[in-house]
Amino acid sequence: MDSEPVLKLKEVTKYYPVTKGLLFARTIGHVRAVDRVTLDLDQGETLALVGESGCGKTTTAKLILRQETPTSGKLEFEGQDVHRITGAALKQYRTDVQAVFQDPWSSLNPRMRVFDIVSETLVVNHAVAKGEVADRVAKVLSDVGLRTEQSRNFPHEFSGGQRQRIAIASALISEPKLLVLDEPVSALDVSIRSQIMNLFKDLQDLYRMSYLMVAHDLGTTRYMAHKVAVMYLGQLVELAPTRSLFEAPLHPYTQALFSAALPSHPDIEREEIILEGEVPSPIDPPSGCSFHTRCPLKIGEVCEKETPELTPRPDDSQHHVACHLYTREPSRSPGDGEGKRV
Amino acid sequence: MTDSPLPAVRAVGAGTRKRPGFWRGLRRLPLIPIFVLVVLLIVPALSADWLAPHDPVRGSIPDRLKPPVFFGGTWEFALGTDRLGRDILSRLMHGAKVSLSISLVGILAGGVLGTALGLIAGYFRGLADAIIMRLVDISMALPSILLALVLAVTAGPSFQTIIVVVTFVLWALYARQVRGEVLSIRERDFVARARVAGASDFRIIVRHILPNAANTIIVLATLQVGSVILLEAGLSFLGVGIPRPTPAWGLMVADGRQLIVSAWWIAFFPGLAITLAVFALNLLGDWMRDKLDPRLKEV
Amino acid sequence: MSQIVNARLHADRVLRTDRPRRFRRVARGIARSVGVVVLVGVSLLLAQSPALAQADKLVAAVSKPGTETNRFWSGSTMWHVMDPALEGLLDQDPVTGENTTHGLAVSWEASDDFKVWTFKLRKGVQFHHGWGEFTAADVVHSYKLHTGPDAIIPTVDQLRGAKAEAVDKYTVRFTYPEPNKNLLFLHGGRSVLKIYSKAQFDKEGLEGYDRKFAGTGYYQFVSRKPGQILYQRFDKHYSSVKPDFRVLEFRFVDEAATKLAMLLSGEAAIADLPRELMKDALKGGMKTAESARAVIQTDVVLNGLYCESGDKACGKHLPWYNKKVREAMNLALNREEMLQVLFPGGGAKLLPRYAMTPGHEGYDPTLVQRFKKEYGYNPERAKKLMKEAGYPDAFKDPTIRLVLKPSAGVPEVALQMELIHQYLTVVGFKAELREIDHATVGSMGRARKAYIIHPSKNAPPRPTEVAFRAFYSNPGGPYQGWEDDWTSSNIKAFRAERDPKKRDAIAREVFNYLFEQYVSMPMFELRTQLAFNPKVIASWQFPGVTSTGYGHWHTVKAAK
Amino acid sequence: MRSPSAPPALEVRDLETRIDTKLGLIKAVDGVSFSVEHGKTLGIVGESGSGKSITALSILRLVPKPAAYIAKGQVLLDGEDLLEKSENEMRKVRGKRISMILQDPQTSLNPVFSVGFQVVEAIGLHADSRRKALLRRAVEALRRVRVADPERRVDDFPHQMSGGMKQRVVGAIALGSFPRVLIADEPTTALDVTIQAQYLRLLKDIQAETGLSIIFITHDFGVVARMCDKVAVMYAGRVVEYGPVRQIFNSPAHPYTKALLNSVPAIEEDVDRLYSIKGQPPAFWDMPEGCRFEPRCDVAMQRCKTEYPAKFARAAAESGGHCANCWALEEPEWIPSRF
Amino acid sequence: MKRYLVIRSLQSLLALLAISLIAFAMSHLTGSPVDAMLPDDAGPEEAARLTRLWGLDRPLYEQYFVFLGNALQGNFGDSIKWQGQTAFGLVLERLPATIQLGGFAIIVSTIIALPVGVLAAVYKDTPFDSAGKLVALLGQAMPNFWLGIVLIWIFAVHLNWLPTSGHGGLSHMILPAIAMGWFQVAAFMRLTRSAMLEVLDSEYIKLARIKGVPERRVIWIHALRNAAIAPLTYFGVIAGSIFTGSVVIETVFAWPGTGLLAIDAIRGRDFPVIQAVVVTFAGVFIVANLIVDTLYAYLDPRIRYQ
Repeated sequence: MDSEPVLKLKEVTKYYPVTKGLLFARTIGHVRAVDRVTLDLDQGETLALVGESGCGKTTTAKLILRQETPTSGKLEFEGQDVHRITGAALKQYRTDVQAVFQDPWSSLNPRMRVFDIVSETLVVNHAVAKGEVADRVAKVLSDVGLRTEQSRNFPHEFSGGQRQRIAIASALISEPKLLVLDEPVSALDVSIRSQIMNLFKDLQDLYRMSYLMVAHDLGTTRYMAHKVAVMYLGQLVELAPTRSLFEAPLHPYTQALFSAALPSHPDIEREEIILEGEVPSPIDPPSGCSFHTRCPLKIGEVCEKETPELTPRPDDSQHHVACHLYTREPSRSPGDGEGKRV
Repeated sequence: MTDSPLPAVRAVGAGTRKRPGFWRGLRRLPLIPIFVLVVLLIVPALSADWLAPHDPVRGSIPDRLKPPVFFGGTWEFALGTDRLGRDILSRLMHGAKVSLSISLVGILAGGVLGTALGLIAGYFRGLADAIIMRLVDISMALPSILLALVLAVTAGPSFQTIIVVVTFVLWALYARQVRGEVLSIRERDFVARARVAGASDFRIIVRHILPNAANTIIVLATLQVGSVILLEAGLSFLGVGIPRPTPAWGLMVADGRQLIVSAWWIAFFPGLAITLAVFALNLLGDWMRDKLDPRLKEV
Repeated sequence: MSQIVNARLHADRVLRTDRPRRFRRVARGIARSVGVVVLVGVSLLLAQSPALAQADKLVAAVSKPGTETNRFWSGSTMWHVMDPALEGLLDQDPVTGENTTHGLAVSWEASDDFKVWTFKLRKGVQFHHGWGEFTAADVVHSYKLHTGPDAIIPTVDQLRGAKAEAVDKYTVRFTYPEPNKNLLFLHGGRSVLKIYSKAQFDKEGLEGYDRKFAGTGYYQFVSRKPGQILYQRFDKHYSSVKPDFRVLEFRFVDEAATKLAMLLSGEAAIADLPRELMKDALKGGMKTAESARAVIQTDVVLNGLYCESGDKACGKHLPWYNKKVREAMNLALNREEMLQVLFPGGGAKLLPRYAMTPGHEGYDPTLVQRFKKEYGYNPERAKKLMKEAGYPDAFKDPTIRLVLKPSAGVPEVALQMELIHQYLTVVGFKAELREIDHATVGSMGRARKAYIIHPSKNAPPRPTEVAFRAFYSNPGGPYQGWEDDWTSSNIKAFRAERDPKKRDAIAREVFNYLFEQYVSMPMFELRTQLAFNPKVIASWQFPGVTSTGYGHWHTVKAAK
Repeated sequence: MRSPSAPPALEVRDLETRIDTKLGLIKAVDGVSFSVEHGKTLGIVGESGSGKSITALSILRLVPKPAAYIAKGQVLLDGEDLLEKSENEMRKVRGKRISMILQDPQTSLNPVFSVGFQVVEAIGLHADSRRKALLRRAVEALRRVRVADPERRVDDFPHQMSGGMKQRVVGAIALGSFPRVLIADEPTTALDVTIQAQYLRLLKDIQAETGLSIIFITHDFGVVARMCDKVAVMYAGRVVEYGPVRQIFNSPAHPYTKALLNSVPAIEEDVDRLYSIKGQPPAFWDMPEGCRFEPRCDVAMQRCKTEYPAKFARAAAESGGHCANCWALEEPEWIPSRF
Repeated sequence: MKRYLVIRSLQSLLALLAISLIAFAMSHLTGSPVDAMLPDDAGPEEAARLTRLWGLDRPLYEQYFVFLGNALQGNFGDSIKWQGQTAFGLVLERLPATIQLGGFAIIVSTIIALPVGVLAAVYKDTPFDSAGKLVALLGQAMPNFWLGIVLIWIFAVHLNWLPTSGHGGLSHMILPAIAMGWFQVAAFMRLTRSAMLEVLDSEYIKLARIKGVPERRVIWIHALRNAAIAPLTYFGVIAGSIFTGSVVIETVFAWPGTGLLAIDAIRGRDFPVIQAVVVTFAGVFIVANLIVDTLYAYLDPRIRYQ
């Protein structure tokens, strides 16, 4: 992990305009989907984007996949601006960056045979010679645990887990350097999930890929990710190596999130931080720290007025947090997870 | 993770299951409508030239207005003859060809045009969508029958005129339906996946969206065959349908309607043929909708 | 929550915002009124027995007139529904069909050169609705209307150019720049001049006519609704004749089967059915009334032969430019058979020469004899002639385009053309049927581009000079199919000639020439036929004028 | 703990529900038995297609007619067999004595009626009050499920509320008539983590206040761990293991339960490699003859292929009725059980 | 919601403008009214005179703008065929008859179709459902003019229960309304049935039953209110088909409505009337659809509160 990051997000922002007006729409505001997100993803590493629905994690994934263009900021893949590349470089990018989506029932074209689904990336990018395609498909199918002869079948002939394997195979076919995983197991049955998670882990070693994973399940995140970025209302509130984050979450929101997560055993008693209310509307997000409206540890006006910056912890340069608790009063360190709050 | 109350349904066709046998599959087909259509439409349409006992266009005056065989007629003219002494049965058989070809050509033309525009509108959205949908509105608001009348008095009634009218009536329907379908398909993940893979818009439309909208289009087409036959009949009634002496079913009913008292068979049999054929087509369309596209509303 | 009113416990009424509640109320109101309407409707239905014609009301189910307007001069094919209220200077005898003094003129005379016509008018004629006495001023006024810019009545051009003046209160004089020999036909047989009240016009203008026009006929106008005209007996008619029926109602129905149904169900007492349906009507206990004279001559025009010298529109490319082909086409038709098929109810006979009628100038009885031999059904000879003419191989475009077009008063035309199509096909012509409507044929004709074969009619049979003008002269009407130097010069000579004998000779020569040239396919001479209910009507005698052919409603006799 | 003699709030005995599908008649629920005590929570855990939702609908006798029907068994509510009741009597049971919360708040409220209407209706059907009183009770019910400002929200339509709020309204509808038994069919699956925590807390609070018995249907062992006292693990239409929640977590007996527990990643600890169950659940029309888990089971024996395993109960008295269906339990610690 | 309706209205106006152009083009395509109106034997001078009189000798664009200018003031010019009447006056005179018949057909078909459709969904796959389907499909399979003539023969001529044709009391409307409405009954019923099936399958219906709502109330209040939305959208389509149907049905039953007027106008090349009919009809269609949209919003609060 000492090489250059594969993917760099610099102050990436995505606003969607909200319009009003009868004939000529006026923009009356913006939905702040992604707000100044900066992060790096190293080679061979899994970065998980965690947060509740509407926090911007999926939009971030879409920005990386060029399904959306950023309002401002820059995404760099191997040093190139992702949204500026064209021609051959674009084709290269398309083969280097692939995605696996949440719902295996919707992510496979029901009208195409497995072979065509899997080989599509190669075909549209003319990545390899025609004769080679079949070999590549065979290899990648066997890598994901499917039989070559199944490539003649249609997706509906497979179960959910198998379909997700097909989706993975079609992402792997171009031997990508980065795989964007959008909730890759949450639509699967419990007994299938671990199969697929293990498969992802195995493939990462086999293909030396980086994963950018969007997830809301913390167990999955802990199992899969090396690094976790927690998002709230479009902003990154905490970014840290997995173990460091799970052992000692710093941001009050992260803490609340962890406390809300379900225990894996009835005997595990966890302090409950029940957040009041719901996530505010992203159209008119709260001023200052956007979490201040629900924060049980709000320290005063500063939270309402100033937006905290994502800064590394002095004791752990890998662990970044955006909270005034840690910048204003460095003496106070409530992040041990066993506080006295209710 | 959805837990359907009918757990069985979701996993239909899961990889391990065997396909149903040929005969078992056959039994599930709607046999009655298929039988009716084969006997009434398809066989006559394909074989009228060899099977029809008489010339459908040229009659013999001495044989005019012969009743059907069970009403005092002879087997030579099983369903009787019309005012020009033409054999109704032969005309019906040839009429099947006419009805079928009008329906097929019209639906093909309207379907292709409407589907293309619907794909463009639904896929690209924006200005193209706005323009196409306004055109749809306009075409829906314009009374098609007036267009037919105008065309008929302008260009004269002909096969082409009918096709133009059918196309005009159908395209907007297809455009709207296909657009709706595309709007939902383009949100599905496999389209996103194709985009990520770098597929061009054209490829996405042709390889990903069109095949998935195909069921809708096919079902719509099946349901339309019947209404096109009825449309042809209505136009013939107004005197702007298929030109004489072509044996078109609608024209036969329209021509025979005056003699409904004294020579009821002239209009009755083609009327019956239309009713049965459309009936069967609707049944078949219903069945196909249930099979292929349960989401498609009754149209 | 304070807005919640006290009401009985009805869970579904609780808690709704204002608007839906109002909507609910409206919807419920609608539902209730729908229910009431249905109830009332059903009770009405049960109370109302199917409408049988009232004893003194005559309901006639007739074809829609070409135009529905009260302005006779700017309407078309509406004679039969205006006839009860409007009269002309001349009328026809219901039995003989001759022009008589039954109309508003009691006598008339023409100058020797037929340029000045003087009519003596009937005295003491009252207009309907109390618009006063009929005088010469009304004739002058009506004449002006009928020759005005918006006049579209047939043969209007032959009325134009006259000076109409009231010599005194009961004398009117028309002065024409050219001889107008056929003015009596125009007034009587054609009956194109109808007398409207000047007094009403001066007071109310055309709008007054549109609302409630005044004529002098046996019936006076009551009201007009779409699809219906109502008349009431006019009790102050100058004649002593009182129509048997007090009320006369026209119902306009185009669908023949519906008309028959109306007749058989007793809703109408008279219906103008297609002749095909007459049999059904007779079987249903109805009777038929027939016009005293033939009202229509039908013909199939071989159009496009505009072949005076140097005429570029001459259809030399047409197969029927060749006389042998024309002859063959005529010989291919089995007219006897057609007569049976088309007119099973009778009322028609074969026509040897279109526009040639007994009593008219140039009538030649020998043509009637020759017709059977020279035009009679002879498919073998037809084939031989075709072979001689080199048909179809010598022709670039051997297709014979037969036009199917609806024709007012002759619903049989479509079937007739289908029959012709069959006959032509049998002998080996390449024929196709085309459905082109009346107006389009008209515009093609006016543009001299009608390279088609289409049905035509002569209604009523016109005097020879009028017929020549309409059908065989350049520039004539749009329906002419035939123009050549010989015909044109002879017709010109005919029109200039004053001596009746010489005129007759020229006309005869022209008819013979046209006959020998096979310029068209003459078809039939028809009488108007109507079906009536003998329970309501005892008899009806009418002469037969114009294309729709029936009138004289005052002669309808009620059954006792 | 109540005395063992008192009847449980709800007991299901040998329930069998069949569905007539195009592929043949299937037993979606096949001889299921369990019970839930007053004030306690029973978890029914299973994957999609395991029959857990049909079981819930069978209790209320609301299986989709006419394709599905209850073939046999008993559903005892305070000792009364619901399957013997007439449809009219049954209607008085639904909502009043047993209620249910459905999975998806987005679709379980009728979009064209106001929230207040829907709550009032639920209460009004089982109470003979005047409408004003009903409204007051509806507002009360909404307040009980912590809907803020319920007086105002009653006029709202479902689409004006967030998912979590809607699920609270569904809760208010379900609890409006103070039922004794609540069936919660994955009520939090569609909710975000923090909202889910709120909701689970709410249910626990209400249970503590009212002594409600809850049957919690879920696929998530985390929910079970947090909410339940007893668990029934369902696989392919049958209960394969049943017992107190700690017994199940601490010493699962059935290989399926074990595998399931081992294949879920925990947030509390790092796991190097998760256990993964091979293959996939069987289709209903293609059921193995013997044990239904046999094709995926690591410890399957020959006998498992042909014979459905008998039920074995843990011998130890403190086990609280822990039992499982597996041939591997033919050992002294386990004794065959009739139920 | 308001915004939506305003946009829809503006769009409709735009569509109407386009339709006016089409109507103008359509009518002028048919040829000249001179040819239709003049008798067979009229000469070229007569034709030229009328062409001038009716202003048809002017350039087309000029004619269009004159037409448009007048049309904006609700004046489509004077009828050529019906001398003495304005084109729009004629249309207005005939429109009530068409709306009366069409409205009656719709009301009757709704009264029949809605309950039958609902019950067919509730008793899915029972003989009731099959019978309903049969009746519905039959209505959709018969040519309407054929049905009309057969009805006349049975009920007017043979049974003598009802009048054959014409415009009159309610009894006159029954046969044409059946001939016109049967198709609608069929479409309506099938639409209601499928919408009901979908709604009955929904979670909120399940919840209503769980609440203990009586089945009758579940169907007629909870389900129907939702299911009614789908057939409602069909009203817009019906507004269109009424006109199309009226052209045929009015001919069969001699019902003096706009359908008959339209045919006569086209055959007579009566440009002002053709234009007035087309634009009026498009207007009626558009207004009907706007009403449907508004009703839709009332029925579905999700739209109302947008």
